[in-house]
Amino acid sequence: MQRIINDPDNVVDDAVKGYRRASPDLYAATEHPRVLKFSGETVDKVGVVTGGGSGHEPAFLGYIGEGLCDAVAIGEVFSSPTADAFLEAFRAANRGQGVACLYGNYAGDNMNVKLARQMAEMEGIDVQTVVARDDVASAPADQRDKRRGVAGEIIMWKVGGAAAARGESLDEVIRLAQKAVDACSSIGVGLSSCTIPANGKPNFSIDPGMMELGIGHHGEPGIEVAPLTDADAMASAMCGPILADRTFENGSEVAVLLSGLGATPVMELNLLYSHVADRLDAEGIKVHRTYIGNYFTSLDMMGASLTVVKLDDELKALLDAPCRSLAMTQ
Amino acid sequence: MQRIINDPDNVVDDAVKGYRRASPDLYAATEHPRVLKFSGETVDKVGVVTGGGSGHEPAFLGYIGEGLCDAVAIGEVFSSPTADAFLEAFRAANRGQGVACLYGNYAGDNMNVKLARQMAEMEGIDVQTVVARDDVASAPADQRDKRRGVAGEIIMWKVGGAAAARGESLDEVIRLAQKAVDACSSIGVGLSSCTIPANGKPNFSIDPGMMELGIGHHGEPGIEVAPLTDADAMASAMCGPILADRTFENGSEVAVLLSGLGATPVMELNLLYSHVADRLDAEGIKVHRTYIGNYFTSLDMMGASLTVVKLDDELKALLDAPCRSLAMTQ
Amino acid sequence: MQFLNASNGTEILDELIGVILENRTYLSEVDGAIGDGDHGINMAKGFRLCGEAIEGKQLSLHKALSNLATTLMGSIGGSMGPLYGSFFLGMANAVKDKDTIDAKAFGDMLSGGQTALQGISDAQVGDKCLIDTLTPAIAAYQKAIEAGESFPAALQALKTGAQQGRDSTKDLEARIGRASRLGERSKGHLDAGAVSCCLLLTQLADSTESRLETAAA
Amino acid sequence: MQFLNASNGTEILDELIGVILENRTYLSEVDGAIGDGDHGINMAKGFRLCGEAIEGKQLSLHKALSNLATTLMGSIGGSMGPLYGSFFLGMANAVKDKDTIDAKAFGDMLSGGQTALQGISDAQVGDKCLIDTLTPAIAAYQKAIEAGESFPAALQALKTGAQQGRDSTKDLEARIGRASRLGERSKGHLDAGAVSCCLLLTQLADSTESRLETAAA
Ligand SMILES: Nc1ncnc2c1ncn2[C@@H]1O[C@H](COP(=O)(O)OP(=O)(O)O)[C@@H](O)[C@H]1O
Ligand SMILES: Nc1ncnc2c1ncn2[C@@H]1O[C@H](COP(=O)(O)OP(=O)(O)O)[C@@H](O)[C@H]1O
Ligand SMILES: [Mg+2]
Ligand SMILES: [Mg+2]
Ligand SMILES: [Mg+2]
Ligand SMILES: [Mg+2]
Repeated sequence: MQRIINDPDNVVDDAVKGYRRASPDLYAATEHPRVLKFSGETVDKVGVVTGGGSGHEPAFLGYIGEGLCDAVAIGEVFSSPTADAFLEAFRAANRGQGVACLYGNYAGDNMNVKLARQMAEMEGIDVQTVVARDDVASAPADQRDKRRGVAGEIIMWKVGGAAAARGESLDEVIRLAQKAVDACSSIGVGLSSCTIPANGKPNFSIDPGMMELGIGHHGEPGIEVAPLTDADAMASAMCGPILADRTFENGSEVAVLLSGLGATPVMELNLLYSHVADRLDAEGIKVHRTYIGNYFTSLDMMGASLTVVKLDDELKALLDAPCRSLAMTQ
Repeated sequence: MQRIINDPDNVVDDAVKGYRRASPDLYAATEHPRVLKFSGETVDKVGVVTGGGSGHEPAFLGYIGEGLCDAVAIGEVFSSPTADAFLEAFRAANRGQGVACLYGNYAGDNMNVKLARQMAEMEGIDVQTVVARDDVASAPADQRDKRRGVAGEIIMWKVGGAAAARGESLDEVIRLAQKAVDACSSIGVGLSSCTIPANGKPNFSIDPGMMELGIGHHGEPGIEVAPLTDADAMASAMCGPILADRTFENGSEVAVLLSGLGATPVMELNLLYSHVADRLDAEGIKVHRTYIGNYFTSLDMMGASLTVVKLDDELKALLDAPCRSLAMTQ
Repeated sequence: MQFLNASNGTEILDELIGVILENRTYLSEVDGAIGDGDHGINMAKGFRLCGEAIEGKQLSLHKALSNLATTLMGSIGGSMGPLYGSFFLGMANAVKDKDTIDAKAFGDMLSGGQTALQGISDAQVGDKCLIDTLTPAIAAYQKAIEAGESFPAALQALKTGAQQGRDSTKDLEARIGRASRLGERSKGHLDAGAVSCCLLLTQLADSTESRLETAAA
Repeated sequence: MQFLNASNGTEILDELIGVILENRTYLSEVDGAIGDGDHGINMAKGFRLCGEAIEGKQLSLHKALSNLATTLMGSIGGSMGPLYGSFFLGMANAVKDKDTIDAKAFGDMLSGGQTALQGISDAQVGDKCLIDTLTPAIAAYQKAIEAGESFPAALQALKTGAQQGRDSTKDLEARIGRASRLGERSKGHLDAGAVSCCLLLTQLADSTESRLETAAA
C-alpha cells in the first residue's frame, strides 16, 4: 500500500491532529477527540453540524467554516462516528438556538445520530435533522427514503450554513437545507477501487477496461458494470438517470457539482464537464454556478460524481452567499 | 488506462474547453486556442503570465484570477507550450505596462519563452522573466541555476500577482516575484508513477514498498529510492534537505505549502503536515500560513511535495493579500 | 426454582469480553470473506476498552451491561456500536432493579435488548446480519419457557437457536451492510455479525448456567 | 561548378515531410525504449501541419524552410518545437537572398541552422540528443569542402557524419531529456532526436544531390 501514514489503525486520529495544526484559523478542539468545531468568532445563530466516516476528504472537516458547518463528528474511515461524537458536536455548535444536524443516509449514521439526539434532548438541546438522499442510483424515485446521501450533502451544508449565518430560525434552516438536498440528483461513476489504510488492500475491484455506473461513495454497488467509454458517453450515461429523476422545464436553472473521487486528475473533471454542459444545453437547462474539483472523495478511487441542483431564487441566494472553509471559499 | 477522456491525443484541448465552460467568470478565450486569460475586469496594471505543460492541475490554469495571473500558455501534457502560445499570453496580459512572465526552469519552457520574448520585443511589449528554481533535490545549492521549478512557482505567482494587483511597476513586480521564489525550498516524494493519457502506460515505475525522495514533477529522478517509511520519517526525510538549503534563524517565519501529487488523499497530507510542523517547531521556526491540498500535481501520481517559504514582512503582506481563482481564494 | 444472582455482573461481563477477544482473528476472517475484514478488530476494540473500564470493580449485572453498552456506543461507532450498544442497554434496563434473575426475568432481559435494538435498526430476519442469530435464538428461549421447560433447558434452546440462526446466514444473499455489494456472491459465507452474536449469546447462556442457584419455590 | 536552384523549396520540403511521416512509428518506437514514446507523434504532427500549409504553393527554399520553422515553433511546443524550429529558421535566413546555392552556400546554410539552434540550447555533444548527430555531420561536411571535395562528395560526408553521430548515441548515458532519468540504463539505445535528425540530414542531402545543376565555372 503506497500511502503516507503511520500506524494504519491510527490514521484518523493522526489526520485530525494534522488538520488542527495546519488550520488553527478554522479548527478548534472540543471535549471529544473526534469532534472539531469552527475556531472563528462565535455568533449567535442556529448551529450547523454534520458528521460521517473519514476518507471522503475534504468532506466532512473541510466544510467547517464561515457560512457552512460549525462542528463535525469524525468517524473511522468509511464508518459512522459514534453517538458520543455526534452529541459533542451538538454541544459545540449549540448557542441556545438549536442545532441542525445535516448528514447522509447510511445505517450507521442514522443510528448514531438517533442515539445522540436522544441524549441531546436530555440536555435540553433541540436537534433537528435533515438526511441527504440524493444518489439516484441507490434506489428508484418511488423509494427515495432508501437513497444514499452523496455529494448533494455539500449543497445541503452550503444552503443550511448560509441560512444559519443570515440568522434564520432552526425551523427555517431545516426547511431550507431539506429543500436544498431535495433539489439535488446525484450519480457516481467508478473507474477503480480504493484502499482503506487499516485494511491495506483494495476494498473491492473494478476490472481494467470497465467502469461502474452508480457506484456509492464507499464502493456500494451501482446500476451497471459496463465497458469503460469515452468522456462524452460517460457524461450521457451519468446525465440520463439525473434528467429522468425530476422534471427540468426548458429554462430551468441549476448548479452543477462535479467532484472527483480522489485520484482522477482535475483536468479530466473539466473535460467531463464540457460534455455534461452539452447535455444540459440540449435540454434547455441553464447552469447558474459550477463546482468542479475534489469536493467529496472516496480515498484514492478513480472516477467522478455528478450532482445537478435545481434552483429557484431562494436557493440561488443561499448558494451564492459568501463562505470560507478549507473546501469552499467564495 | 482507467481515465475520463475522449481521444487521448486531444485531452488538453478537450480539457481547456471544459475549463472555459465551467468557469466563464474566470476564463476568456484569446486568439490562440492554447491561451486563456482572466475574464474579469481589466485593470491598468503590469500583466502577469505563466505557462507550462498540462497535467499539473490546478496549475497552471487554476492560478488565473484576481491577484494572481492574467494569462496562461498551455502545453501538451508534461510538455512546454509553444513560443506562439507564450507570445499570445504576453499580448493578452499586456496593458501597456509590460509583462512579468513567471515560469519554471525546464529546457522546453526556457526555449519557448526565449523565442516568445524576442517576438514580443518586435511588437513593443516589454517582457521580463523570473524562472523558478526551488527544487532542492534537482541540484546542489552551488548550482541553483540548474534546479527545476516546482510548487514554489505558486508562491511566485501569488506574490508577483499581488504586487501587480497593488499597482507596482514591472521592475518591482519582477523583483518581488524573484524574491518570493528565491525564498522557497521544495522537495517531492513519489510513491507511484503516473500515466500520460496519450501514452496509456505508466511513465516510469516505483516498486511497491519503495518511495522516491526528490522526485520531479514529471518523474525526473530524485536523490534516493528508499523503502517506504511511515509519515513521520517521511517528513524528516523531506525536511532535512530543505532545512539544509538555507539558514533558518530561531524565530524565522515561514509559509508551508504541502501539495499532493494527484492521487494522495488529502487526509494524508494533513497527517504528514503534523510531522513537518513538529520538525519546524524543533528548529524554532514559526509557521505563518499553510497551504495544504492539491496545489500542483503530476496527473495521478501518489506522493507529495513540500515547499517552505522563508518570509519577511514584505513577502508576508503580499502572500496574505486577497486573491480569487480556481486553485486559491483567500 | 433456579435463578441468577444479579451481583455476578463483573464475572459474566468478563467472560463475554473474553469470548470476543479470543475470537478477534476469527471474526475478522469471517468478515474478510464478504466484508472488509475488520469485524473482529471493531468488536475487540470496544470490548477491550470496556474491560479496562471495569477493571477491579464489582458490578451488578445492570451496571455491567450498562457499562458495556455505553463503551460500545462511545467507542466503536459504525453500525456495531449502536446496534450492540442498544442491545446491551435494553438488557441492562430490563434488570435494573432486580437482585435475582429467574428464567422469566432472563427472558425479559433478552427481549428488552431485542426491542431496544429494533428501535434503532429496521434490519429483518433474512437480511443476513446479527438479527438472523438474535431473533430465532430469543424466540427459542421464550418458546421453551412457555412450554414450562427449566431455566437450563431454555438456555440450551437459546444456544441452539443462535447456532441455527448463525448457520442460516450462510445461504442468504446479503441485503444490508458491505456484503450487500456482492449480491449473489455473498451466498456461501457466514455473516460476521451473526457469528459474533452467536458467540455472545452462547457465552451468556454458559456463564449464566454455571452460576445458577436454586431457591425453595 | 554544381549548385542547387533555390526555387526548389517546395519539392525539397515535401521530401523532408515525407521522411518524417514515413518514420512516424519507428521514431516513436526508438523514443519508447528510453523516453515516453511520442517523438514520432510530435514530429509527424508538426511536419504534417507544415505540409498542409504549403499545399499547392511553389516556394523558394528560404520560404519553404521559414514555413517549416514557424509551423514547428507554433505547433509542437516542448523542446522539439524550438530546437528544430530555430534550426530550420537559421537555415532559412542563411539562404534568404539566394537564387542558387552552391556547396559553400549550402555549408553556410547548415552552419546558420546550427548557430541558431545553439542560441537557444546549451546541449553539447555527448549529452545524447540531436546535437550528437548534427555537430559531427556539419563538421564532416565543412571539412570535405575545405579539403576541396565536390558538392556531392561533401553531401556524402554529411550523411556519413550524421549516421556516425546517430550511432554514437547508443553507448552514451543521457544527460538531458526524459532519458536522463534512467541514468546508466539509458545506455544501449539510440536517442530518438538523434535518429530524426539523421533522417532529416540524410534526406536533405539526397534531395539536394538529385537536383544539382552544373554551371560553367
Ligand atoms: N444496518 C445493519 N443492521 C444490522 N446489522 C448490520 C447492519 N449493517 C451491518 N450489520 C452487521 O455488521 C456486520 C459487520 O460489522 P463490522 O465489520 O464491524 O462493520 P463494517 O461493516 O462497518 O466493517 C455485518 O456482518 C452485519 O451483521
Ligand atoms: N534540452 C534539449 N536539447 C536538445 N535536445 C533535446 C533536449 N531535450 C530533449 N531533446 C531531444 O528530444 C528528444 C525527444 O523528443 P520528443 O520525444 O519529441 O519530446 P519529449 O521528450 O518531450 O517526449 C530526445 O531524444 C532528445 O534528442
Ligand atoms: Mg469496517
Ligand atoms: Mg467489517
Ligand atoms: Mg512527450
Ligand atoms: Mg518523447
